[in-house]
Amino acid sequence: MTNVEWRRARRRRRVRATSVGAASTIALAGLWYLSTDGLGLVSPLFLPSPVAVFERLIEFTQRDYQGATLIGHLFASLRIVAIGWFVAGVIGLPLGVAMGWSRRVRTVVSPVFELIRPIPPIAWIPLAILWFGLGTEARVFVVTISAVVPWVLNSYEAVAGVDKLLAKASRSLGAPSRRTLVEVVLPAAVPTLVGGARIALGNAWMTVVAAELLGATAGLGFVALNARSTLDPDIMLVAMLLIGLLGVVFSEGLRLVEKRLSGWKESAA
Amino acid sequence: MTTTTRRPVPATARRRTWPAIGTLGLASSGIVTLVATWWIAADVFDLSENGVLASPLAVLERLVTLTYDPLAGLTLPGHALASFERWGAGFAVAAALGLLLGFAFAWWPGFRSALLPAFEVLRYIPPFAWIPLAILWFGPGFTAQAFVVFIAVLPPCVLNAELGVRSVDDYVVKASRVLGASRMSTLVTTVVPASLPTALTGLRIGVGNGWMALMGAELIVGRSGLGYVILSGQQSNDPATVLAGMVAIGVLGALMDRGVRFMANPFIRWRKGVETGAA
Amino acid sequence: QEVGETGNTGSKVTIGLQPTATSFPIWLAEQKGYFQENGIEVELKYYPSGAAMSEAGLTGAWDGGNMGSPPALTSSQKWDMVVPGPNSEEGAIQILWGRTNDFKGKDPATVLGGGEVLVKVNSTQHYAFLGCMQKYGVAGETKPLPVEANAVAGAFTGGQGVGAMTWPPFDAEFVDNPEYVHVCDGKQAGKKIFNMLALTPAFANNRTEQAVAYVKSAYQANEFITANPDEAADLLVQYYKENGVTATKEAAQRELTGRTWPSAAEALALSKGELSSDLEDLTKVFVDLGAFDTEPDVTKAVDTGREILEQAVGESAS
Amino acid sequence: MTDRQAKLRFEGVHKSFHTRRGEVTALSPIDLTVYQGDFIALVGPSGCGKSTLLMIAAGLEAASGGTVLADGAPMREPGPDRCVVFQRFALFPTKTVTGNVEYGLRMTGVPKAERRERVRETLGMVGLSAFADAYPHELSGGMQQRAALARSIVMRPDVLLMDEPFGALDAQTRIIMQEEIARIARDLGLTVLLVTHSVEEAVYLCNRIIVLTARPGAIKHEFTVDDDWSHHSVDEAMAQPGFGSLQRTVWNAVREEITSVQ
Amino acid sequence: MTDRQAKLRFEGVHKSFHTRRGEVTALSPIDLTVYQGDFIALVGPSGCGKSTLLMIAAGLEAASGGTVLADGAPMREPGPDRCVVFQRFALFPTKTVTGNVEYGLRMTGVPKAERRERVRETLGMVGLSAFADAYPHELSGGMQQRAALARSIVMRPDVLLMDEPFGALDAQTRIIMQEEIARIARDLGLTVLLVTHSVEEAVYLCNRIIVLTARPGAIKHEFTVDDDWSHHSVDEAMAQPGFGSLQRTVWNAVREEITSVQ
Ligand SMILES: Nc1ncnc2c1ncn2[C@@H]1O[C@H](COP(=O)(O)OP(=O)(O)OP(=O)(O)O)[C@@H](O)[C@H]1O
Ligand SMILES: Nc1ncnc2c1ncn2[C@@H]1O[C@H](COP(=O)(O)OP(=O)(O)OP(=O)(O)O)[C@@H](O)[C@H]1O
Ligand SMILES: [Mg+2]
Ligand SMILES: [Mg+2]
Repeated sequence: MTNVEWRRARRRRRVRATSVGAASTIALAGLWYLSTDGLGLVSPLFLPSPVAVFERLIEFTQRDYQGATLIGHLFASLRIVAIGWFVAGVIGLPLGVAMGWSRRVRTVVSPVFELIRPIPPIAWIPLAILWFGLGTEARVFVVTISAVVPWVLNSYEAVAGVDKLLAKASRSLGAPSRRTLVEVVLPAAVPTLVGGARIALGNAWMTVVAAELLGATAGLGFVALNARSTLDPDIMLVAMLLIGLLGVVFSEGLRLVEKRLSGWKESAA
Repeated sequence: MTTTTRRPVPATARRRTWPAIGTLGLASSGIVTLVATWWIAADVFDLSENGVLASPLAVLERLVTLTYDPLAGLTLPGHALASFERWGAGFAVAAALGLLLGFAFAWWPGFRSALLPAFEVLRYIPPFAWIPLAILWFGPGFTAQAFVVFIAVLPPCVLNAELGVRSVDDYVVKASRVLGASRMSTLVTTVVPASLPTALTGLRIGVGNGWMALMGAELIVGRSGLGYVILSGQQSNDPATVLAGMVAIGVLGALMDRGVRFMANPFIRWRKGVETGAA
Repeated sequence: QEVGETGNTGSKVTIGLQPTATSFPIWLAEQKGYFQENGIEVELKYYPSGAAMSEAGLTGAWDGGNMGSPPALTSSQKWDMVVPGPNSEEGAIQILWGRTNDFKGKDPATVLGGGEVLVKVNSTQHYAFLGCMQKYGVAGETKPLPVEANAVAGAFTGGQGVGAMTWPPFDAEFVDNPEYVHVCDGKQAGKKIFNMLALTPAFANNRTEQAVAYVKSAYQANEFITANPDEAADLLVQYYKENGVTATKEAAQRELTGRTWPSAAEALALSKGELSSDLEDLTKVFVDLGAFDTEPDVTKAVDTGREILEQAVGESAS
Repeated sequence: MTDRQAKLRFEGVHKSFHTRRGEVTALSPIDLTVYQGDFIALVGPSGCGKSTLLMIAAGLEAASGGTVLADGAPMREPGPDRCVVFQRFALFPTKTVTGNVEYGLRMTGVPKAERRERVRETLGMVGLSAFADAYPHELSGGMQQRAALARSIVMRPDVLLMDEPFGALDAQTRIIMQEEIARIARDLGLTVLLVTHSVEEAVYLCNRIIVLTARPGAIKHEFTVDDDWSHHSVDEAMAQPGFGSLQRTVWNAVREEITSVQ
Repeated sequence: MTDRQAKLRFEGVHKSFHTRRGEVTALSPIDLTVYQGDFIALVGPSGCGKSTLLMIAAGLEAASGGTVLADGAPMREPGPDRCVVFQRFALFPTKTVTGNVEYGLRMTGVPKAERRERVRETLGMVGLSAFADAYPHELSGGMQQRAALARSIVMRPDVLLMDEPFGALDAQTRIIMQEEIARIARDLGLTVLLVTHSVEEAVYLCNRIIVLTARPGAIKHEFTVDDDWSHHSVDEAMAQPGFGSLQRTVWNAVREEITSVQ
């Protein structure tokens, strides 16, 4: 097989995988259409047709629903996620690194952490209202709670997972402990740290929908919950699918960053 | 080999006890600080007077009264049981389906390419966002709540099962083929067992995810369950009940996590030695 | 299978209700044995909100029930839920509370204008709130701050907003508390807020006899409340307790007297009279709010169930 | 030599890989016949295609061209007649030693009683009888390699393929295992194709040593080992002048190839 | 020998670990003096405490008792005067070869210009000049080991500690590296303490060979290597009768210990 032939073969294989995926997706959409508009098996109240959802999406980009267009709601959610994710990082990253590096910090912090961790972020909502009222702060608080766990755990694992031998080598070359952390351990931990950032962002995004129970006047979660009270499943699906799609975008985006930053790793070569 | 250490025995004993006590002290210092801060905030700064916080003692007392004094018709164990049933139903279905899907994804690439696009988009929709649709499809009751749990549990099960299969040493697969096993029996007899530790990690993540999603669902659907205890505390403007609910949720969540770890043990006995020391 | 088909047969009826005073008469009818008297055997199922009631009805979780007028309008519109008639009116207990210090010696309009008021948005509270703002001429100036109903009191005592819309029993903090002042309510603003009886189309059409029995029993309970306010208040406290809410007898009394509980005949008169225009006013507001996409056809919620209500009245008369 | 039965025959077998950076020719056409009872070493610089050739023989990798004949018939599928022992042992981590050794027999439908007997006997042969119920992680490296060996020889393969079977062992354990495998191969009359980096090992164990050129691997030279050193212990063998001189000759051939790439 | 300067001295150094299963004595009291210019091998069965002794010498592990004297003064802290080369190289994966080699100099405050010069020179010495800007993952195993070696010798340590430095290399690369390290140690007059499993390597490289007993490790015997084999290439050395006989003698001592535990 020549080089050209092989490239063709590879392309063929890729095309096949993609087309199988596309075909099955189209088939699923077709099934969706048939069972709704097509054959009317399912009432639009239970599942609106894809056409209706799509029309609704277009309409949503132009006309206000619940006080804002799609973009407005989107940014309302994004803002909370961004702040909460960032605040969680500012708290969680140093904490996790400290836990990974110092046995003493780990011993003190981890019992507290383990105690608080199993409480779902959503369960904090009532307290968040009491403590922060109904503004942005309460929503940011709940989102922060959800994002801080992966920040801490991944930073911890990133640092603890760096080959112990590297730290030994560094110390035997005359580096004091703190410089070993900064010069050797943290750079090697970066990919895992970014991985933690990615999971944290995912958690934040998942929680913002629930956090919008808290006095939100805009946001995709707010839209979904409101559409529910007026039995508007098409707008509900628009919001849901958008939330899902954006989740994919964030995750894949940070995954790219992760890949780029681990250029020195063998796997990337 | 017969040489004994020069050190007198008592020294050894001291050496071993002191670090242990030191560690224990350190470990509890974090928790003590937390509780103390809570107590000071609640009772000394009187935040509990404003209904912003309840003191640790009040929460403890509320936890106790809730075990015999019913709230919305159920005692605390009753609510826990209600939550547990929903969680169990959703979890069981998702775990079974998720493992199968994950194994199939890893072993039959064609199957994977067919389902992946749909799976990828759907898995990023938060369980909480499914609640409205779940209610529409199943009515605001047990099934909808179990469904939300299912949605939360499925993705980690699928992903970890897939990852588990993929990370099985390629040479183990080769060895199995060389010894005359077919592809299918290689999957069943070698690959799946070897992938279980990773796959079970998926279940463990699923336990927590499902539990969290359920608490969200109980804030919106139904009138029983631990999530509802919190909601009801909020309605009565009673932080003690809210915190009691949170504590119960946290403790049960942690216990369930331990439980799954414990139950998973027999399946990963073969690598126990490797496991010790894992965080 | 038809929308809202429960699968119940014979005298068995499933009733959907919410754990608020709105559904108290249904519970009372059960307690007093009215359902049994009228030949039906009921099972009560609770739902946390009108929206949940509506969704549950659609999926066939109950035969009959009651709910606020916004979900009733949505349901009649979207899945042809049948509304026999109004079950209670509660404009007077949708109360706007303020802080005494803020309002002392001031024109409420100056305090409210430009401020924020805690409201469960897109609900009847919101409707009453807008009525009050119209009354003071600050509509559009005062912003609603959205909160779930159960969180309003906590947030207001915590310092949020210049005013808070609540209803009993969530206002226990404010009543007879010198720090807070009753600024306005739905009734003062000239808004009527109805709760409606509800039937799934399958139940109303296929099992009319049982549907009539249900409606008749519900109004019997209303008559009991009007006739025995004191005993009814005791029973309301008990009802609340069963639902995990602690309420005093005074609060219960306030709730019962703040509402009107029409008899079947009075309900029929309302249904033929001003009910339509009251509901139309409400729908207009809700369309403006964006809660309703298009203006619901109010006649669907007023006229379709009248036949059943008439039968119930007829049976009561005989 | 030609009167011995040909167990495995490579005829113009070559292999190219298609990688991101273009086509890599791993093996130039190879012609080689493995006879009944041969113990053949493949040595050569790293990356010259030794493992690739072994994987082709096992049927785990397809050749880009040429034919592989097993017992005279063309073959493609992997099968228990050509068992492989890998450097990284590749024991089934979820199975005990018995489970591992018994696996191939189970897969080929050997009845339980016979299975048990053959496993018992083979474990005795490799000195693992006491560890029949241990899991791989409970064994030392040398014991793991014994188990991997037992898993293959219990199948009585026509040809035993070994890819740096001692590469993961420490120097001391390696010597002990070399002596053991020599004994077992002799006892069972195994036919073996061995990939190794150690010329010493090749001279000690094998009757034929194939030196491959740097990538793309081609047969550079075949050495025949006339004395059967494996009757001695490793250190005895090394004390013989003939051993050292052959070792140096082969090593020089290999070294030429190593330095040719560097 | 006593007229040479004592660089490192172990006096009754012993070590126990506290594990879940109770106390494990890794090292019985050890008395050993490393003199200026010594190239000492520590050999012994797996788990006998060789690495532990080396880590104690490096200051990376505390002894349970006894004293370690570096240049006559008691020491505890790790430091660049006693650099370690590990089996798994332990190169900093995020730094280039230059970054790795320069690291210790930076940490000890050597000015930039001098640093650059010393790194350049050292890379030349280990033959890595062309790979100054490569990342570890871009290097072959042998090249990684050269880089690790450069990282240590650039510090001009009083004693170079090496823990199975060639254990992860294939047999061929190992031989080539052994010859290189012999040359470098000679050129720089290094003092080396080497842990190895390979008796051959010990005989080839060292002037003293310490055989440890099975756990808990104690000094079983010290062999003095009278001929300096490392002036020859490995295969030349192995051809000499004196080499083989010493190798066998040492090996028998080690083997005794290995079999004593099995
Ligand atoms: N799957 C593959 N894809 C691309 N290239 C490959 C693949 N497998 C092997 N190669 C390349 O083919 C060549 C031969 O590889 P092979 O593993 O057979 O070498 P080897 O002689 O066994 O080396 P070593 O002694 O290091 O084990 C190498 O250059 C290798 O990079
Ligand atoms: N951190 C530790 N905790 C408990 N036991 C340990 C620890 N480190 C080493 N040991 C034990 O001490 C003994 C000596 O270990 P060490 O690593 O020094 O042996 P070694 O001679 O280097 O072995 P090898 O040749 O396999 O590298 C072993 O039995 C080992 O299990
Ligand atoms: Mg190879
Ligand atoms: Mg060691």
